[in-house]
Amino acid sequence: MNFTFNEDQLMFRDSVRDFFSNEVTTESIRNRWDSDSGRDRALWTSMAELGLTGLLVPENCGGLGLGVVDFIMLAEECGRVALPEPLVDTVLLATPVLVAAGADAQLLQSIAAGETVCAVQSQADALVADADFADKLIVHKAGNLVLLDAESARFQRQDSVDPSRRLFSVEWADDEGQVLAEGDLSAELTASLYNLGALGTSAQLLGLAQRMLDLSVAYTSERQQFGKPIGSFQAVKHHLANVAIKTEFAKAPVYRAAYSVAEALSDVDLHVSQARLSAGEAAILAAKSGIQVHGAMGYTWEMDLHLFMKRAWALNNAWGTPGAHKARLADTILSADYTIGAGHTFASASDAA
Amino acid sequence: MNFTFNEDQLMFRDSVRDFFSNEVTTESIRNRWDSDSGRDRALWTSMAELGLTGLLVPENCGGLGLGVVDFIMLAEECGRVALPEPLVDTVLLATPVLVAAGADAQLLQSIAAGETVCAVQSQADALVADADFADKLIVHKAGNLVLLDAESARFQRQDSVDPSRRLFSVEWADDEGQVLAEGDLSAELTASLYNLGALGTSAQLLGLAQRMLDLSVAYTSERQQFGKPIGSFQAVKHHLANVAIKTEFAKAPVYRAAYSVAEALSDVDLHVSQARLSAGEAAILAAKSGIQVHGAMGYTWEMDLHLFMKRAWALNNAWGTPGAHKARLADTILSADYTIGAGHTFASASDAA
Amino acid sequence: MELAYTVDQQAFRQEVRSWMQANVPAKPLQSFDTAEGFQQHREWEKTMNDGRWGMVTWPEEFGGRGLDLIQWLIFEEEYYRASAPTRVNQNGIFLLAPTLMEYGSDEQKARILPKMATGEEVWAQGWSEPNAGSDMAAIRSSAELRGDEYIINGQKTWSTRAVFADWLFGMFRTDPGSKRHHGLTFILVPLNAEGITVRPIPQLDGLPGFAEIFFDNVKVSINNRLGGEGEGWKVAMATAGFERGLMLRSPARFQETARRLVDLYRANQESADQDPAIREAVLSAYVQAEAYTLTTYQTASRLNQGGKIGPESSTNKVFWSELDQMMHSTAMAILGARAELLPHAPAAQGVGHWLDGFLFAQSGPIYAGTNEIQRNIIAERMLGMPRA
Amino acid sequence: MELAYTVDQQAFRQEVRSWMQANVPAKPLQSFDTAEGFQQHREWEKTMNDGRWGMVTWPEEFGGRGLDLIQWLIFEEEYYRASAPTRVNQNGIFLLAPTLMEYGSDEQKARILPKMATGEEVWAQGWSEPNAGSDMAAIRSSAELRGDEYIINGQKTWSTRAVFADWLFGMFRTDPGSKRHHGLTFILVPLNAEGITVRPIPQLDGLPGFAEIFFDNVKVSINNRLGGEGEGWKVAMATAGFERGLMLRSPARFQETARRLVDLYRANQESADQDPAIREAVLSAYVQAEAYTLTTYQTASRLNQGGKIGPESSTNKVFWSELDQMMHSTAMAILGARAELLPHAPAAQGVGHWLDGFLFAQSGPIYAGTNEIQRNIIAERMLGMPRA
Repeated sequence: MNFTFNEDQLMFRDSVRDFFSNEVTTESIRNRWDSDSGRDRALWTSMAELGLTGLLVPENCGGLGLGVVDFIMLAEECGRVALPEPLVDTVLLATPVLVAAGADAQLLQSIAAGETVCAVQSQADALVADADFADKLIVHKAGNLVLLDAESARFQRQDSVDPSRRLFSVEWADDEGQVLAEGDLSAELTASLYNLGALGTSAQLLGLAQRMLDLSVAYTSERQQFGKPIGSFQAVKHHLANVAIKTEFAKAPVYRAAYSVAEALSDVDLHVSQARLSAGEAAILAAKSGIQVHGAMGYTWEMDLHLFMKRAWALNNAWGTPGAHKARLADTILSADYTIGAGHTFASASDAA
Repeated sequence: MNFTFNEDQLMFRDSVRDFFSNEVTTESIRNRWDSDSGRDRALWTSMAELGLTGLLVPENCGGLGLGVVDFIMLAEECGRVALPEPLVDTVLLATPVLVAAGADAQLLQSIAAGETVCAVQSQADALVADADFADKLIVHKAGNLVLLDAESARFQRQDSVDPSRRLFSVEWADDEGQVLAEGDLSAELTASLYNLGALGTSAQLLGLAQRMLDLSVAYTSERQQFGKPIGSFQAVKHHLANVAIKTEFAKAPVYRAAYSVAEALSDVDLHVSQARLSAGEAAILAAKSGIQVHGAMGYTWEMDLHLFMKRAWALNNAWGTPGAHKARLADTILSADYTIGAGHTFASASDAA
Repeated sequence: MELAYTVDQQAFRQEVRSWMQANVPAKPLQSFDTAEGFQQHREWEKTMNDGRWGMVTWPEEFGGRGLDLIQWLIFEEEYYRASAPTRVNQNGIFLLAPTLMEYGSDEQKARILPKMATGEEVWAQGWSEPNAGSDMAAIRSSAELRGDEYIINGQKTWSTRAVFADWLFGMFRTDPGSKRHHGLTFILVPLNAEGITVRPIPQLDGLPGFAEIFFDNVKVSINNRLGGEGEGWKVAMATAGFERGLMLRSPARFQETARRLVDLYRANQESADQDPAIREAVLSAYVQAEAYTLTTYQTASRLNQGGKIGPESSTNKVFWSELDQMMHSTAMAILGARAELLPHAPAAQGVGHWLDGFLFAQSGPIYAGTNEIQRNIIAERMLGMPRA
Repeated sequence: MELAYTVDQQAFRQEVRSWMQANVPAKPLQSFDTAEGFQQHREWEKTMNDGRWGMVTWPEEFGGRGLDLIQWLIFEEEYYRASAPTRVNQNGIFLLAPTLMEYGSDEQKARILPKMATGEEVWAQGWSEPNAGSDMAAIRSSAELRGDEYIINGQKTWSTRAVFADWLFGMFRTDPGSKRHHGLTFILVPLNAEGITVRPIPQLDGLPGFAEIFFDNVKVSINNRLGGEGEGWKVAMATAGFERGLMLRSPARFQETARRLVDLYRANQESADQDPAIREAVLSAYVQAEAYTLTTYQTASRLNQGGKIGPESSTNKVFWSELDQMMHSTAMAILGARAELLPHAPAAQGVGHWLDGFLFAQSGPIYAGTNEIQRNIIAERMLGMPRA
């Protein structure tokens, strides 16, 4: 039992944070809004050079051969900067599923090399984020998991409240695409994909919560009203203390869910849904309290806060709504067969060990 | 359309408030805890002399012949002082039901004269408050509404968290009691009784909320910490402002419910449940915030706050839990046949007029 | 207490309903934060005024009907029931007009109110300044009286409607040595005056719902002063009370939102019931919207009998703004993955207006004095708690 | 990251479980706020110590097992799982002992810890004073050093367990000219010393869970000073950190409450589901209890590797106390009309313990520094926001 990240993981997190803080500024995000693709291919290449795109690609395919736990804090960093590019989708969602489906080495190599960007459809929702920027799409059809060349699909843009989100409805001819998995394997991989999607979303929501908290602390420490910084008022302090509490207590559930996904524990569904609910609540509260303590400034387009609020609002319904995750959680913990209480938190991990 | 009380009603309210503030002090309530009956018969006589016990008794039976709307603010005052005696049960619950069931004039006269105290059983719950202090009990048996002499029943005391509450399970022989109503009339009066019970509870919860708010404002304005009154801290202010808001917006629903009961409107169930939910939320929040701003003092037996908190906790589950009232409300407003929205608030009143 | 409408009140409701049915545009107008939409809304105000529906509580001489507050509430119910357009001149008709009625000269009333009623002159408000958001007493923009003109310099911000409006009302510091709420004067400023620069501020939805306004030696006739010099705070406080209070946020708006929310819930009940918080919120939305309505009728009844509006304007503001935010958040939760879609997105399938409403609802707890300020006011003025 | 228990840890769990099964009294003890109950709990502490389970993290020389925090968490899980009695000496073992380990002399440790472990000496705390509740720096009770004795005068209040306890630890002002957190000294006081008067304070349930303590020229040996003279604040802050933090509120307690709440909900689901807020709260209780557990394991892992506890002790305190209050309120809502019944009421039918828990839960957000104070600490020390 050791619930800490190792030195390598922490260092990788720090270096990615540094990289993002230089390369994914809010100014650069705003610039993307006016561009056609809304995405930065050069940044993708840089991320590949850092080893990010191939993080979960096996070493013999040119990747780092690392795991979900190694990536989870990096997904959090993607949330922290509201990264527009689909790094989480490509690395955390597509790669493990492609590996499990026995996709060919060339594809995995090209992901690691930063040449292939993936977009992934959730079974819970028809629209696909970043379908037009991606080279390959993982989609669902008639119970099968299908790998589709982006070129062979037709996209219809579906504008989101978040100007950085690029959502599309996708159509393709029946004879297009390669069946990745069918039957039981498809069901298994689809379930796995759903957990990966929800986990990646959780980590991003956690990063978003922290970023909104940071922005709110910074703003209220500067902004003067009634002759002093508004952050010195107890009402403002308590708003942000509440965000800090919710965020602090969302971290461990997200990291644990990453572990459970990585180890394919029997309780993985439960753990992912818990993480998703905790992180979503933290991000939604961070948005609500953030705009409130920013006052009218928080309601403007010019202030950066809304970049993160809108992403949080969007992601909180992605890869399963909170309701869907509550229902899944309830199915387990209210079942007569399932034991909860003291000593049971790590039961499935310990049973598997 | 005129949503105000008239001068007479306001004056009556003021005089009862004065009376209670002298006669129903927290000290007098604490004294009752150690007495056998826990009740003050002399106070009951004084209340009768003020006309309170006969307020809803027809004039030809020695009462004031007033209505539910005339009594509603007085029920609120009963809550404000946490009156231990069953004035609300006798006046607002028992009297109208006895009148509607055609009870004999002598009984009504003796209620007006303060000679007969009534206790009333809710169809939702078996225990009867004040059964031992009462002379007459209105109870339910086999679908009938039964009037029972207290002497002919056996009581088992059921201690409540509120030391002023006297709850009993009641048993009586089959041949005891007088059937007040059976069949359709019994069903109708039982339904009516439930609304009257919930309405009286709502008004008392409203009074309790206001009293706890008053106590909390007074305490925090006096109590010094960190060199100033704790009521000058924004966190304390906002706690109590929240109570004030919830309480302000619970008043009109309670008064409207009284009107709807008095007029036997088709929407009376809905209106009573709304009032009950609003008043209950106000009282529960007033208790929670009240103890919090009192700090450790609020947790003591010696401070008066707990007299009102405990009454609020108890009453919030009496005459239907919040859940039961939510369910009743949902049945109506979620039904395809029922119209809500702008202009519909007073529809049943206007249709009836 | 009589909670049934009179025959006259019911007849009045029918009259409003018929007119609305005949006149409310079938197709929703564009947002009044666009130039075209603003013009459409201005025309709608004219249509309303033609029917003498602009502001039914105004005296007849200014285009009103001299009706009481209960009738106004009935009017509003029918207005929202008909999904009529949001009032582009709400700064004027709901905020400035009541102040004018109380503090304006006959000349000012006659000059200003009729053009306000027709929508010929749309009003923006000029309360906040860069360092005086919720703290209005920190105002620094100055007005210096020279002869019969004020010379205005300084800057206002968060001025709603100012991008396309014609006039602005606000407070300016006329006594340069004064502090806080002393030495301020309430002045009306034509936005086409020389020396004025309006810089639009795009809001959450990208549209310029408010603006910064820069004043560079702007000359304004003394006839545009409302109340006496140095009385600005007193005059403005009346307006602030109106804004927070009864007039601006009629219950009908929240009742209609609650109704639509109940409909949305029923239409999506299976998925919505996965999250028990949704059903809880839907039921609470109904209860709260009703409570707001009932409380408003109670206040209106009291005011009709000569009562005055008190600190309850602060409880109102907190209540409706947080209710509105809660209702729209609940709608977002029900819509799930569709919630983020802009109204024009094909997959939004006609529910995108909830997103617009959700974004707008975010401003409720902030503007017209943040809810933190309102809670201070409730604690100090209504409950009498000690000041900090 | 390795979230499975080792074989040794699993074996340890089994060992605890077996011992608890064999030793936990079948019948719940009386409340330790009664004389009989206090004695029963004291005996239980002795039984625990006999099995060397008193405080498994203590060094063996003081009756512990020298185990790490993960093992302590496992121990606690089994302790709560077995519904073992609440620790009557928690002021001693969880608050004073860690401080003693850090600041106590060898003589003090040897003298105090073993008797604490056996329950022979039960400890009360003496933090608050009538005008120094959450503001500990306002302490006025004085201790004057004369020769090798302190002469203590003044008053403490809200002293938990003091009615039946043997010793008290607290802070006293040793420098009469000092202000705020300067000039305070941490002193241990035998409650049977001459000049001490203990006045019980009945709490919400009527039992004297705490007391006022009056000191009238009470003489205490200098050997009972913890840390140096004037270092009281520093020493106490360590204790306050423990109190708010990891040690006192082990996750197991809240997990077991969440488990019982889920059971209660399932047993009453039909009526409970009338109120969607109940299901929402039950699910949230589980999620939050798990989050608290996971976060605690994370902190324990960090501390095992040499980390220090930081301002997260304040986030912990707010989190568990509000969770505990929410869970008990939810149980009350599920119980409905039965909720108000005292445990001995026949109609309570064995659910009355929820009421006891509900009353106790009310104290959580108040004691050990109100949650308002904790939120200030979080904002200022963890987030770095400006002080008032």
